Formats: sequence, C-alpha cells, structure tokens
Amino acid sequence: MIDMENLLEINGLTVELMTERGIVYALSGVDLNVAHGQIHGVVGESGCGKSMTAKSIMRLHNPKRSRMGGTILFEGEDIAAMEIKEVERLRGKDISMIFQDPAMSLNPLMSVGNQIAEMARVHLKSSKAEARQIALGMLEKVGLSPAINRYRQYPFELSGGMQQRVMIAIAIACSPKLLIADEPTTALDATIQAQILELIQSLSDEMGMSVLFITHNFGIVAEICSAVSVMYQGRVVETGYTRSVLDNPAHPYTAALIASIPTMALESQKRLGSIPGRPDTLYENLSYCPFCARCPQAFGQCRNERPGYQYLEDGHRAACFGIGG
Amino acid sequence: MLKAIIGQKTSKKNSYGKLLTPSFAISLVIFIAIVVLSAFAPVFATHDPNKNELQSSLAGPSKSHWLGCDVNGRDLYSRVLYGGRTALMGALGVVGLSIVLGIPLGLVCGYVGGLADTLIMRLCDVILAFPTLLLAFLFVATFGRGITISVVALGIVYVPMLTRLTRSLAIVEKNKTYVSAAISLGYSPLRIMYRHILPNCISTILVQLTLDLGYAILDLSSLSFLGLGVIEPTADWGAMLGQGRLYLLVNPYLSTVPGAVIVLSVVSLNIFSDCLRQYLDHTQVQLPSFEEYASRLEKQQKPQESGA
Amino acid sequence: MAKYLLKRLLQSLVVLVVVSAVIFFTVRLSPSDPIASITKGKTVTAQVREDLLRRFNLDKSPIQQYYLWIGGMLKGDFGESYQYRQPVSLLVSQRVKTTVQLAALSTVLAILIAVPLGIVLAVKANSFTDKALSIISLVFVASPTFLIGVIFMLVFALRLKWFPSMGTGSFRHLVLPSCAMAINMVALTSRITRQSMIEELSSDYITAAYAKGVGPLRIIFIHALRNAVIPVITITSLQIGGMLVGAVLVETVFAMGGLGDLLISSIKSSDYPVVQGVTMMMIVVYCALSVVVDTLYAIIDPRIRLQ
Amino acid sequence: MNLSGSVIEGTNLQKRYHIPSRKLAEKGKELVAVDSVTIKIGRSRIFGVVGESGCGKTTLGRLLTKMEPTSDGTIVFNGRDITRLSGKDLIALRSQMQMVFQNPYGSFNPKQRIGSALAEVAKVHKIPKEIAPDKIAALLSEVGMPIDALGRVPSELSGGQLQRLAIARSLLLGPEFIVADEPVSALDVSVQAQILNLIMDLRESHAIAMLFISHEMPVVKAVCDEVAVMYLGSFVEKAPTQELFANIAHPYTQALMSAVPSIDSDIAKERIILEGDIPSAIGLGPGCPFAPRCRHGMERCRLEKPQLRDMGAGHLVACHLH
Repeated sequence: MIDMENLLEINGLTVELMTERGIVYALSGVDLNVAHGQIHGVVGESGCGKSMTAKSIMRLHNPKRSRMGGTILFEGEDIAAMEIKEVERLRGKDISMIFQDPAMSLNPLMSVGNQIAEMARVHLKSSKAEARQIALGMLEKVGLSPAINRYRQYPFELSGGMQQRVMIAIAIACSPKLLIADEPTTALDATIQAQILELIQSLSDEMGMSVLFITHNFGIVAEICSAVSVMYQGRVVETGYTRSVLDNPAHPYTAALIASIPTMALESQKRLGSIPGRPDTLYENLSYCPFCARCPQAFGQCRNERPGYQYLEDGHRAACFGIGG
Repeated sequence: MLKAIIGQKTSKKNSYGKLLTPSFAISLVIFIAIVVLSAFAPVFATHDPNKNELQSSLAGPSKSHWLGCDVNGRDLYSRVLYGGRTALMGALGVVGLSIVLGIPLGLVCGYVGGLADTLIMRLCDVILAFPTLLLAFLFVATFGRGITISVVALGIVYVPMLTRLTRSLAIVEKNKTYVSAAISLGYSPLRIMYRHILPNCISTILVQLTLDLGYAILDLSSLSFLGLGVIEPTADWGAMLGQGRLYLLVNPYLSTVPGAVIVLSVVSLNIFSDCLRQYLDHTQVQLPSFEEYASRLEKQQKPQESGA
Repeated sequence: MAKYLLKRLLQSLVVLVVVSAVIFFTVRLSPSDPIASITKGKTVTAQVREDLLRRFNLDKSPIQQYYLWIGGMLKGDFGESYQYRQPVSLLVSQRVKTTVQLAALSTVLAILIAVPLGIVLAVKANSFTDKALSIISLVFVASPTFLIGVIFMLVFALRLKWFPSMGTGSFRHLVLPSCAMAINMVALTSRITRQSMIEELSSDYITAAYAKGVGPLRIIFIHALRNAVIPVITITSLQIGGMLVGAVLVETVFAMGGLGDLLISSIKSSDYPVVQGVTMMMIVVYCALSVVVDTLYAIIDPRIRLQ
Repeated sequence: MNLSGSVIEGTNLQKRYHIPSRKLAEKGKELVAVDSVTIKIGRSRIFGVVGESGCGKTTLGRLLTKMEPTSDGTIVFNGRDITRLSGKDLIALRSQMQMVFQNPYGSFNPKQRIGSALAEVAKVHKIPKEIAPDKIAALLSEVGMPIDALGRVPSELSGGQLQRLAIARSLLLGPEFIVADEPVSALDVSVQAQILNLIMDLRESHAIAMLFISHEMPVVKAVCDEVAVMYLGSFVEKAPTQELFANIAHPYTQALMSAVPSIDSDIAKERIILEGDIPSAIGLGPGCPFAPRCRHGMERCRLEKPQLRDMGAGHLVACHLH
C-alpha cells in the first residue's frame, strides 16, 4: 500500500481546537495515503475526526481557533506548511470538496450556472462566455439536462439529489486531481444515493481523479472504495484494501463495528452485535489506546501506552497491541 | 511543561460563555444605581422638586444647588431624581402592558394558529403601520396630555412587536420533536404552551424586553420633550431637557444632565441585553488564543501549588 | 414577480383603508368640543356655532364625515384647518419640502456610512477597533435624537458658530439637523450590518466557497454581502418610520417649521383636520416606502421573486 | 379484547392536504400523502414500513396515533372505532398509544430535567404518587439507564441514552401500541444496534404492537415480523418479513434493495439505478405512481393503478406484472 505513487500522504496529522470548554484534541496523529486514481474510504462514527481530516487537507479551519501539526503531502508538497495564498490556489483547482448538506453549501442567491462558472473565472481566468460554456458542459456531465435551463435555476428550485450534482459539477469544473467527498449522500434517499455514488465512481474512472470518500456507512465503502481507513477518536486505527479490512478486520473496533451493522444477509429477529459504552470526550490528549475502555481484549499495556501500527499482509495495518504479539 | 498544562482536563462547565463579564457588571451596577436613586428620591433629594425659588432662577451649580436651578428656580439635582421615577415607572408600564398582552397573544398565534392567528396578525399589521410615536401623537391629540395616556399609547404600539416575536419563536418550537412528544403524551395545549414552549422562548424574549425597556424610556422622553407627555410641574427627564434647551448658553446643565441620565440608563440596558444575548448564543462566545489559554491555566495552577 | 408586487400593493391598500378609519374614529372619541378649538376658546352665538358646524361638516353623522374625508383625500383635499382656517393641503405643501430634504439627506448619509462600516467591523470582528466602535455605537443608539440635536446646536452652532442654530433656507441649515438624525441610524444600521455579515461569513456556503478557492475579497463582496444585506433592508425599512418621527423631533429642536412643527402645534391646539391629514400622509409615505423595500427584497432574493 | 387479536387496524386510510400553492398549474390540486392504506398490527408484533422521504410513512404513523385527522377510512383500536375521536376522549386515548421519534436530541424539552419530564407524564395521567417513582425506576433499569440520568438535562446525554429514555417515557403509561418513527436513523451504527436489540426485547416483555418506520431495508429486516414497502402514499408490497425478502416481487422494492450498499462480497447482485427524482405527490395521475421510473413500465401502468393482490403466503403486491 505504501508506494511512491501516492497523490496524498498524511503523516502524524494533529489538530487541536479551541472551544468554549477548553482544548479539544480533534485529531491526534492521523496517517493516511491516497494513491493516484484511487477511491479511498474513511469510515468512523460521529466525532471520530473524519470530517476534521477532510477540512484539514483544505486548511478550512479558523487559524485563530485551531492549530495543526504533522504533514499533509500533496504531490510532494506540504499543505500544512503552505502560506494561505498558496492553499487558495490549490483549493478547487487541484483539490475539490463536496459536503454533506448541498442545500446549505450553495449560495442561495446565485444561479447554479454562475456558481459553476465562477470556478472557471477564478481558476482558469476564463472570459464570461468561456466560463458559461464550461459550466454548461459540466451540467451535462453530471446529468443535469437540459443544461441551458438548469443554468438559470437557483438552488432552492432543485431537489437534494440535483443540488448534490451541482456541487459535484462545481468540484470537478477544473479537473482536480483529488476530490474530497464529505458524507455526500448522507442527506439523500437510498435510490438517489445510488445515483450519486455511481456518478462519483464513473467520474473518478473517466478523469483519473482520486477520491477521499468520507462516510459512516461500511456498505458504501464496500461498493465504491478500493481502500479504506477506519478512524476512532482522532486516529486511523486500521487501513488496508477494502476487502481485506472487511473480511479480516484486525482491530477489535473495526470488528465490533462491522458486527453491529444490520445486513440483508443477517437472519431477521436475531440480536445484533453492539459495542458497550460510548467514546470519551476529546478534552484529553490520551497517552493510551482510546478504545481500551470498550475493548473486550484490552490488557495492561493498552491502558498505559499508545499502540503503534502492526503490519499485516498487503499494506493492511492496524494500531493495536493485540495483533501478532 | 506547557504541553502538560494544556493537556489538563478542563471542567465540563462552559467556562467562556460567562454572564458576569466586566461590561455586564458595570452596566448592571449603573442601572441599579439609577433605579435606587429614583425609587428613593425623597431620601436622596436635597430640595422639594416642585418648589419655585425665583431668586435662584437659572443659577449655576453651587453648594446648596449641586447642579444649579432651572428657570423657575427649582433644584435640578432633585428634579433629576424625581424625573427618574416618572421615566422608569412609565417605561415599566409600557413594557408591562406589552408583556401582559403580547406574550399570550403570541403563544396562541404561534401554537394554535388558524383563524385566531390570521386575525391577530392583521390587527398587528394595522398597528405597526403607524411609526412608533405617531400613534402616541394621535392618542395625545384625542385624549389630552398626561403620563397615563402616553404609557397606554406606547404600550399598544409595543404589543404587536412582542406578539410577533413570541409568535415566531413559538412556531420554531412547535415544530420541534419535543412538542410532538408532548402532544402524543396527551398534554393539554395550555400546558404545552406555558410549561414547554414558553420556557424555551423566554430567554430570547427577555433579551428583547430589556431592549424594549430602553426604547420605552427613549420614546416616553421624546413625547415629554415635545410637550406631549407629562404635565407641569411633574419632573421628567424628557420634559426637563425640552425646557432646558431654551437656556442652552445660560445654563447648559439644564439640558445636558437629564440627557446624560437618559443615555446612561438606556446604554446600560442595551449592554445588559447584549451580554445576555451573547451568553445565550454560544456561537458568539469569543475564545482565547492558545497562548492566552495556556497562561490562564498557568495562573489557575499557581495558587494550587502554593497552597500545597 | 409582478404577481408578488401586486399582492403586496393590495395588502398595503387594505391596511391603509383600515388605518384611515382608525385615525378618523380615534380622533372622534375626543371629549373636547371641536368648536372650542375652532374659535380658540371664545364663546360664540348659536348661529355662528351652527354655521361653523356646517362649514366643517360636523353636523353630519360620523360615517358620512368619514366618507367625505376619504373622498376629499382622493381628490387631494384634506379638509380645512381649525386654527389657520386654510386648507390642510396648502399648509402641508408649504412645509413638506423641509421635512423631505431632511429625511432624504439623513437616510442617504446614514446608509453610505453605516453599511461599509458594518462590513469592516464584521471582517475585523473582535479587534480593538471593533470593540471601541461598538461601545460608541451603543451610546449613539441609546441617545435620543433630540439630545444629539441639542448638543450639536450647543457645540457647533452656539459655541463654535460654524452653522446656523435655527431656521431653514440654505444647505448649511440642513447640515446639523440631518447629521443629528443620521447618527442614530448609522449606529443601529452598522450594528445590524456587522451582525448579519458575521452570521453569513460563518455559514456553510461560505466554507464551500473557500473550498472552491475563491479569494476573501470575492467571498465578502460577491457571496456574503448580498445575503447579509437582507436583514439590513428590513431594519432600514423599520427605521423609515422612526425617521419620520425623528424629523418631527429635530425640526422642533432647530425650529425649522417643517411638517413636524405643524403636527405638534396642531396636536396641542386640537386642530383635528391637520392632525388627521398629516398623520395619514406620513403613513401613506411609510407604506409606500415599505412596498419599495419589498421590491428590493424581490430583486435581491430569487426565492421571493420566483415563488 | 377482540377475536382477531389485532391491536390496531386501519382500513383504507387516506390523508389529503390542500395545497395553498401560488403556482397556477398546481392550484386546486391535492397532495395525497397517504392513499388507501390498510394495515393491521397484532399484539407483540412489529410491523415495518419502509420507503424514501415523502412517501407518507410518517404521516401514516401520525394518522394511526390520531396526531392528525384522517381524510378517509377507519381506525379501530382494540375493537373500538377511534376514527372520529376528539377532545377529552382523545387525550385519554393518548396513554394507550405512544410515539418514539427520530431525533432523540429533540424529543425532550431542553429546559427540563429528565426526572421532571418523566414525573410530568405520571402527573398528567394521574399515576398515583406512591407508584410512580418505582415504576420509573423499573423502566430505567429495563432500558439500561442508571437512576442518576434523572438529574440530567437532555444536553448532557448522548443520542443513544436519550433514545433509551424516550422509549422508557413512552412505556410509562403502559401503551398497547407504539409508533417508532425512524428511531435509530440519527444514531451511530454501534448505538443503533443497542437500540434495535432493546426494541426487540421490549416487544416481548410488554406485549406491544409496534409500527416501525424506517428508510433502511436492513434495519427493517432485522426487527420486523411483517414489512410493507411504501411509495408515494401507497403500499406497493406487503408480506411477512421472511417471505418478502425471499421473493421480492415489486420493481420498486427490487430497486430499493439494490440501492442498499452492502458490505457482503458474496452476494452477487444486479445493480438497478433508478432514473430521476422521486416525483412529488401533488396531482398524481390515474396510473401506477411508480410507472414513470419503472423499467417494466407498460401502457397499462400509466392508465390504471394496480391494487394489492395476494400472491400466496400473505405476500401482497400492487403491480400489473403479477
């Protein structure tokens, strides 16, 4: 898994946020690699830091209320160390992002066509007419036709699925190398979700674009991601190729999480597996395994030390003392 | 060392959204001082506010008359104290009237809706078509001058504003799940409105009421300034300012002092309301920088160390 | 859009009709004798009384009087003043210029200063400038217009003698009164603009715009400002009402002899035709401006325009 | 106690809303949120309704609990016709049917401590003061919450904890029928499993009839005895759980099933991606509501609305193909 072909390499990323109640250790050492053309899933439950990781790559935190550590290498350049002006040039052009709630993420007073055209105006310095042509092309590409009519519409006139298509059109307008998709289908219905997933997958294939797909749904990961990272309490606890992780979860958290998913294969009326307790708050910078309190296999070392990665075959790795040793 | 201190677990209680900020404390002290001084005016006053001493007409500040005298030779300091009674009681009356009518009407409009809502809202539209003081002018023109007329007239103008606010808040709450839960638990509409919806709206309403109290002081003083409010010889800040402005060059205190007291009381109410809103609205909390936070923790740490 | 405006226009027409009834019949509730106002308290013979009642339509039933009043107004006839014995419309036309100049000048002045100020404060939120100006604006919000007027007069007219202290005629006469009126509006409007800008700047679509790679200037002026301006317009439209009354106060301070002076002196002398007429006119202006404001909403916000 | 053993029975339920639309094209049209739905739930049975947003599943729950009046059809609760019930009688009925809501964070008054919220229920429904505390304590232990939760305000508790408390509150009055409206969709997967297990336990111990509303096929499969699939106000397919998932018959159910992202690699499934959006339920034509998106759509589907037909083993399908 670790090869020189990585488009994005995150090493030891930490993010601390200042909040009303003190410092939150949102990310405490995230390691994540995304290869060229790969759809890489990031899964975890709410508060695990998956969206925070996405925002960090785009440097979207308020610099006054947060501080970052570690490196985010994008094509060999460290985004974490860049001047904000340089980051602005990357945003939208080389790295794009789509969000969970498309209705809130579109400017309500601007026609969707103009919001797409703005990308061409800002990044490609196109003329008004060129930008319009590009926007029309993008609308067709994401399946919003007739593009001429859609161009003039405002976000409130579109359904949630169509709004997400517009967000995608904006994101891919400048043919980015990496698309960060932050729970893009959570707010959508099942049949619409299937449409959007297919769209993202086909765009990735067609454009050779890498995708960092953030979700809480293992099913989506299984369907579209070739690799996956599982996050818990601000750390990546397990990484590997999707089938490898799903079929042979190495970390107890991953295993428990998978066991708790109601699946169609499961016989009905059977009790589901569940994880006792709940995640801790993140006000402490932990010096031990964050999962140890809920882990059925925890032993002495887990409560005193933070586990490093244990490597299994084919780049599959997990941060747990219980493996191999 | 520093890292270890920052790593300390902080209390779960929200420690930055404090209500008792310096500006809140100052504004509270000023307002309470104004209230006490006016409420106990007979104790603090040095003279009878309505006694004319023509020989000291328009006199400047002196030992016996701390702030000088007005054209009729009445003691300015004492009149400012008594004037506070009129202004504050009047404003309280205006706001009181709007509470008594506005909150129940707003709750009914928002929660029950339907025909009652439509009728009440149309009525509000008509009243709000009058710029604030204009309806008061009309009332005074019809029923004559006097503090009661002014208070009632302004109260009527303030009711629809509070009704609208309460209504919009009630509609927001009505659509929340806990209200559906309350209905499905078989609670009566009255219980739902007063026990469940109102407590969840009251903080926003309170913020508005403190602001309204300030506006009521301003509006009442405007009426008196124009000579449409209190009747002579009753002391009132607005009326005093109105008379004093005729002698601006002779004794500027006559208009500036009542003016300053008006500003002071309204400013303190506004700051009070601002702090209250910031306290209630967590997105407005201003957070310390990481350095400030570290030094703050270090300070908290020190007394403990020395004590140990 | 046309349909929305038509609906809005009809709505305000209905409100105006109801308001006119409220004004008219409220005034009829007065316990004082209109003849006493007309004759300035002098006792008159029954014959003269009869004539006066007929001349001012006071011999007819209230409903008929209302009907005549409304009919007259539509033709530009607002009745006849008790104390001046002149048509109300004539009295108004002599004085309206001052009031309109005052109100327009101060509004333009206020908006030109307040909106940019609010934007700057929002961008520099919680800086020293922001905090200092916010305290100053709090003081100005809390200062009654007439107090500001009186202080301006004392400082700039009486002591420094830069401007005339009263009367009308030249632009110099307008400076102090319109500044006195504007200052209150600047304070309030800039606070609202700041608040609204801060809210918009922290919304999701702004984060999304940053993620698009849009620069800060474009984000502030193209994306956030248009959305932020909507509540500002609401407040401004409410302030138009306050401004009409503010004009009354400032005209009194600077003895400018505008509509405000006319209204106050008529109230004091129970000159009902003038009170009714001027009140009604102010409300018509207020309603008309509200319709203009709602048109602005529709222009800015497609959600209103297209539904 | 009636013979058929059903606790609640809705027959030909319909709910229409008038549209105060400004668009001329839609003027005078109606939104049919629920259209001729017949439903019957027995004691200790969980009846699942699945469908996408706007399909009318929530409205159906609100009709059965009398939170909203029906436009047409009858509701029989324990053998008694409650269709036209109102006022005092309706409030009295509330104690016998309860709701559990989707958003656990919102289902408690944020200004009220949990203890006082539970005590209020007891007070309003005149549960004697001597019994109430014991009853509350017993329920708390049953849903797996410590007693000290009573002193908390909702903001201090997690979604899963609040949902347990909401369930405890609904059980306090000893209801015979509960509508659970997406009770787990706001929760994380691991917590979701805890709540689903709890619901399955309570169904047995309290002999409750339950309407379980969800948009997730696997969740419904996990807990329900009988399942109905709803599309634009109508049931398109209804069958006992085992039977339904063994022989999925309706094209919409098939598409919905195929849209469920699955972690299982061994199930080779056919991907059916439906074209277009879910249409609005305003002014539907005479035909099958699913026809415009259906890959099997025929001439007949556009003209005639298919009725539910029994295919044997209690499996009902509304489709002209069957």
